Amino acid sequence: MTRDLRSIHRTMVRIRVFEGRVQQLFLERKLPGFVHVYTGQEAVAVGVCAALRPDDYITSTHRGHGHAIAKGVGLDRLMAELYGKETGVCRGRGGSMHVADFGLGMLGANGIVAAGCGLATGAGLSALYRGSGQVAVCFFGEGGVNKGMFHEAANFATVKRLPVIFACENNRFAQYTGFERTTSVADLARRADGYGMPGVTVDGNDVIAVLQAASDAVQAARGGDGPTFLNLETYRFGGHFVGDAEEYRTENQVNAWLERDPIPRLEAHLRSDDTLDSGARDDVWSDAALEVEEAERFAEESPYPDPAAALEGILDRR
Amino acid sequence: MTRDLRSIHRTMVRIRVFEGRVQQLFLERKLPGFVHVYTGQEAVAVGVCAALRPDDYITSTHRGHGHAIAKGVGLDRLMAELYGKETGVCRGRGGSMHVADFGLGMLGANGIVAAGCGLATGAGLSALYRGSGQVAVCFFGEGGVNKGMFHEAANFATVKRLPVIFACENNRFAQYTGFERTTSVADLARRADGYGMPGVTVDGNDVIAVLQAASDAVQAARGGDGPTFLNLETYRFGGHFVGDAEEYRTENQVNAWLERDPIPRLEAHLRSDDTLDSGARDDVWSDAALEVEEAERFAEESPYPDPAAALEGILDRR
Amino acid sequence: MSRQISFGQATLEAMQYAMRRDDRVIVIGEDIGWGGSFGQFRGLLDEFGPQRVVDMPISEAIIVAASVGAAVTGLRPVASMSFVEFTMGAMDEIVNQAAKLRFMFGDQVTVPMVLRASDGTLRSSAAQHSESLEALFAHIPGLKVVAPSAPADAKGLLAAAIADDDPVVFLENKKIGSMRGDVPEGEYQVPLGRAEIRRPGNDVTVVAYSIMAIHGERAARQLADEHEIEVELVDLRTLVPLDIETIADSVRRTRRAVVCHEAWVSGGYGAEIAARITEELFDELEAPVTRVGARPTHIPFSPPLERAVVPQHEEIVDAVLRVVAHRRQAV
Amino acid sequence: MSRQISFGQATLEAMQYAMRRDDRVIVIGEDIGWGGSFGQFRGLLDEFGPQRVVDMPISEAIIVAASVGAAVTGLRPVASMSFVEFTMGAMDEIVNQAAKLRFMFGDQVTVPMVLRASDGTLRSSAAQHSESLEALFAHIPGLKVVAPSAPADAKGLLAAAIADDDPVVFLENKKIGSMRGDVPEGEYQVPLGRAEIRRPGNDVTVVAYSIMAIHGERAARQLADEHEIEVELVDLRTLVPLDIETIADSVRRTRRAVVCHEAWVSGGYGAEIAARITEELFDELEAPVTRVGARPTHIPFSPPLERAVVPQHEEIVDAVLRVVAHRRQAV
Ligand SMILES: Cc1ncc(C[n+]2csc(CCOP(=O)(O)OP(=O)(O)O)c2C)c(N)n1
Ligand SMILES: Cc1ncc(C[n+]2csc(CCOP(=O)(O)OP(=O)(O)O)c2C)c(N)n1
Ligand SMILES: [Mg+2]
Ligand SMILES: [Mg+2]
Repeated sequence: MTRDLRSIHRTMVRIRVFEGRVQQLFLERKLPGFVHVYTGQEAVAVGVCAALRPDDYITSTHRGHGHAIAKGVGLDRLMAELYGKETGVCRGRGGSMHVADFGLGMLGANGIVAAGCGLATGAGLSALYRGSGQVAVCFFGEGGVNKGMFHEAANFATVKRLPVIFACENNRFAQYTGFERTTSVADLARRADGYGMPGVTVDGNDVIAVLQAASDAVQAARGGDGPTFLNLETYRFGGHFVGDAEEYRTENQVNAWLERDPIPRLEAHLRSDDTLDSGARDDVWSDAALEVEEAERFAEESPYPDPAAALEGILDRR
Repeated sequence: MTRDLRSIHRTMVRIRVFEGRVQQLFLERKLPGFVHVYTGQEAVAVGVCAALRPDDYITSTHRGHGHAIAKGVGLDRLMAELYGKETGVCRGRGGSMHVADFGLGMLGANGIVAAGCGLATGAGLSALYRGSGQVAVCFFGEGGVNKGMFHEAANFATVKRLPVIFACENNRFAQYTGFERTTSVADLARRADGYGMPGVTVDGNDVIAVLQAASDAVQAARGGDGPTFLNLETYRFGGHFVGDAEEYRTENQVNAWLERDPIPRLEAHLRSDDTLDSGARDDVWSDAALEVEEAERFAEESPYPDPAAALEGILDRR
Repeated sequence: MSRQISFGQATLEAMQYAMRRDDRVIVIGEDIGWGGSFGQFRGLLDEFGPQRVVDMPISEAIIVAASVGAAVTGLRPVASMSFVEFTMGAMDEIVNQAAKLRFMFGDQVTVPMVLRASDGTLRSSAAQHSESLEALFAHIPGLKVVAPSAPADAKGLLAAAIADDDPVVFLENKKIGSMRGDVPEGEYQVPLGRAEIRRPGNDVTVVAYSIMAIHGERAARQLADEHEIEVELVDLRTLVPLDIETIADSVRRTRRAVVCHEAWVSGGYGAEIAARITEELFDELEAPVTRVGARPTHIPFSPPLERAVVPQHEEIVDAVLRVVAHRRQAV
Repeated sequence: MSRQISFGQATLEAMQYAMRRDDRVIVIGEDIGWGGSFGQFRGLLDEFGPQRVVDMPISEAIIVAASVGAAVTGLRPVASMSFVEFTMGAMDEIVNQAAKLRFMFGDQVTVPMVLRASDGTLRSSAAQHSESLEALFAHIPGLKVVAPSAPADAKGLLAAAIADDDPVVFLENKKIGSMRGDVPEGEYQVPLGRAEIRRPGNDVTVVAYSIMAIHGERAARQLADEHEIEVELVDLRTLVPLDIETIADSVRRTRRAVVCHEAWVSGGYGAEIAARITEELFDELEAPVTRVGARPTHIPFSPPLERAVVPQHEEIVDAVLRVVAHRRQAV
């Protein structure tokens, strides 16, 4: 557990530093497309993925860099993808919203809200059928629970007891719209109960709590008890996308959540039980900064895909 | 109430006789298309519609004749529609699966499972906005609760407190598949609770109970308290469609439900409190038989639509 | 050896062979345990059990999404959507997931799945159970589209579709489902993307698929008997990828083409075929490529209206006569 | 009087006029209370309140279904779907409900609603936020489809769409959203179904809509300057109903046509336009109608790949040069 927590801390810091730099690069217009960063929610991806085996599956959302890093994707190929370079995880075809690494069980960030719920359910069906013991986690925002896909997936996964975990990142907002304005129950665990699926509400900024809840869910899923809904309460520190004017929320609210920043909380815990002294802590941050710098250089120096290859693998199809 | 119950009885009998004849006509190959009859479920449509104002809305399903009759559609134009005649409620364009009469607030039978949930929700939105005091009821089978549309409608109607009633006809089967094999909760009221919507389980073969529950739901909807989910437990006496081999259920089960036939139950009640003596009862049945006979004659004698009019109202669009 | 069996049975044989050969093949859909309207799934549940024959809730979106998720993690699902209209409830999963994942993830994964749906009119099934929507799939890169007319092709093409690494939409016209034809025994594939010349002729090329290939044979017989016009009938079998070579070889000889489908003419896949023929053979055409298809309204219930909207062999005959009568004018 | 305002603002004015004039007009969509990406809903919530500016859950299917339900009970909803890819999650409601109800219920009801969606590529938005899907709507009877290029047209066509009794799909290309143009003040309609000749010319007709009409103007200038080719540029504005008269009148003069859209060529609406032109004017054409559009793959993220797949003015120039070079051969 101690080793786990140090590694968890390192991954959370790497996400934080990566996303900070991504935000900067986007504002400097070095990154094409648009970018949704994960800053503030690191405990969710890292806590859940720490409960998984390497061959387990995850699906992700438009806000997917954190999930990718937590599942083991290297920062260099991730950054190269955000640049649209041939060395990126999707060879530049996907970009920020579609980072994926199937070799690591990361079945892709997805630009369609709640789509991952369906894909993970299918992956769970597949794992159960193959008897592989794998589980599939879908990360999705609380905005996704009102989409028909979530419903069809939740019912089907529950009725067939599929090894699926619905990891709902309840960061209170879907774009500019507060959760309570669009969702008919305040407590999403109640929504889960409507499917006969256990629904567990977790402090999503407490990585130890997340890890615990996820481990229970994983155990249930692997043991044949079917899916669990994790209602992970968290907050995005930045806007919906980089550049968002954020008129829909108050500074007070943001500040209150900044105080619950999952990284200092974990660091306080690790300091209190002497797992991580402040020197080691600083090393983690500076290592992460170096790693991100190198990822950036790797991305910068990598070539763009060859336009002549735009139809590669498709021309034979028509 | 007494007058109500006599009129309710009459409508239930008219549906029963109409559907019996429709089944016969279909087997005699007089009706094109395919036909799903409502026999056995009469208490649901009639009980719910008895709680409505004439200007309230209903939406219906592939099994829609009963809903149409309960909302006031005449048997002659209904039968003519089933024949595909120009005098039909939809001028022969819709047929059995698409009977509709917008003048009576009957917004149509619909061949897409759960589609009516969405349309009724829109009608409720419209009524609320216009301040008309109308409510909108969607009738749908229990098979529809697993469709994404039901979910999106239920959440939206609840969050906006729309005057909508989700009248789920839980007849245990969707085509050949038993409810429990596809639905993750046995008690659909629990599914409703997942939306924060009151869910009421009702004996759907007891028309007085249905009327009572529907009246409560209507009152809530009109009063601004939003939607109610009615879990109306019932049974279809026939197959899914006329011609179904019915291998998926046992004679025992069918017989047990035949004993709970809603019409004899209502008749027993009406006899016991002297509302309807056996002479009056027999008159109701023979009147219904006459009316259906006339409807059949009307349909038989009506002309088919003119093939030259197939594109009427559309040619100017392209 | 071959024998006469129905289209539905032919596809059932393809399913049986595929499932026996490859345990990655599963089938998923509503009520499939009960055998399907054309017997196309009969006995599969008994032979392969509920793990491989997955009876689904009425939830078209998750049928497709779960198939995609299973396909990218090692299985080869065959998803049954019954009526093609119901695929509209899974269009997001078809267009934005099944068709896209391979491309948007940079070719690191394929999505080997088959989507089976029945389309077309059959005895007044009305607007929500009669339509033909292949044009909506054929436009989307990454989807292959198959629409056979003959039971033997259906068996071989379904086998090829299941073996293919990309998502294939497999459309089965309701009028054909119970039609019988000669079908070879044993396991075989008919390659995707190859049209078949059903009848040779030198006067005009009729390009058709699915039920219209059957109407086309009847029209061709009538044109030969009554008008001494020899139709070359090309049964496309696969819509995407389009076998433009076979079509062009034929039209180069006949200099005239009629393209037929049961779907609406306007914006239908026939427009693509007509445009391609014209692009390739403009200078060689004696007449404009002419299209036969449904008239632009939703399929009505009433039998005389249905007949007025949906084309049959008479409409093909008329179109051929018009095309054959046309002599290109000097500019 | 007119002034320069953006496409987004022009549509906002149309919304304001429509909502002030007719209280049956409501607007419904995700995050619309916040004004929309191109300012197309700015201030509506303040002016008209949450009863008429309905902020929705992320539930595309109910956005459309509720609009249909409201439309058949007396309202005139404008549904905002933001990116056109998200309409796929409501395709069932669009195809099987909005487009069908009038027909399948025998004309006893109309479905007056507008579906607004933004399409097309804009700076590497990748495969799920870049595509153009008009062909999927244009094929379906009962749907009208509008895709303007000029802010003034956008304002007038949106007004006409809202006033129309049938469902109208109103497509707004993302690259145009913030482009400015001369827009008349006050309330007016541009009738549905009428193309506009943006530039007269006698050598070749370029038929385009949405962003391709803008690329077309640039291509036309370049062709005039560098090649002395005079393009007649027809901006369709409305796709369905198709203004074939205006197209045919032009092509009858020029004898040559290039049809352009940002959507994929294969199975795109350009195939329909090309087929129609050829059917009507076969004997008068000097060259095959040629199509310009996206190449058959999903829109890639990486800028050089995106450019390689999506056509701009250069592709139009090339196509025109090819078409102009063609002389019809004797048969
Ligand atoms: C089907 C669909 N509808 C709408 C959108 C536009 N959209 C992108 S992100 C977003 C908000 C998502 O909120 P949530 O699910 O809570 O995730 P978060 O951004 O908070 O991580 C919306 C509406 C989309 N991408 N997909
Ligand atoms: C979207 C959709 N999927 C599938 C069907 C095929 N189908 C027609 S009726 C039916 C069963 C419906 O069951 P239920 O909703 O319980 O209604 P019941 O027939 O019992 O009245 C099915 C699956 C359909 N019409 N629409
Ligand atoms: Mg959120
Ligand atoms: Mg049922």
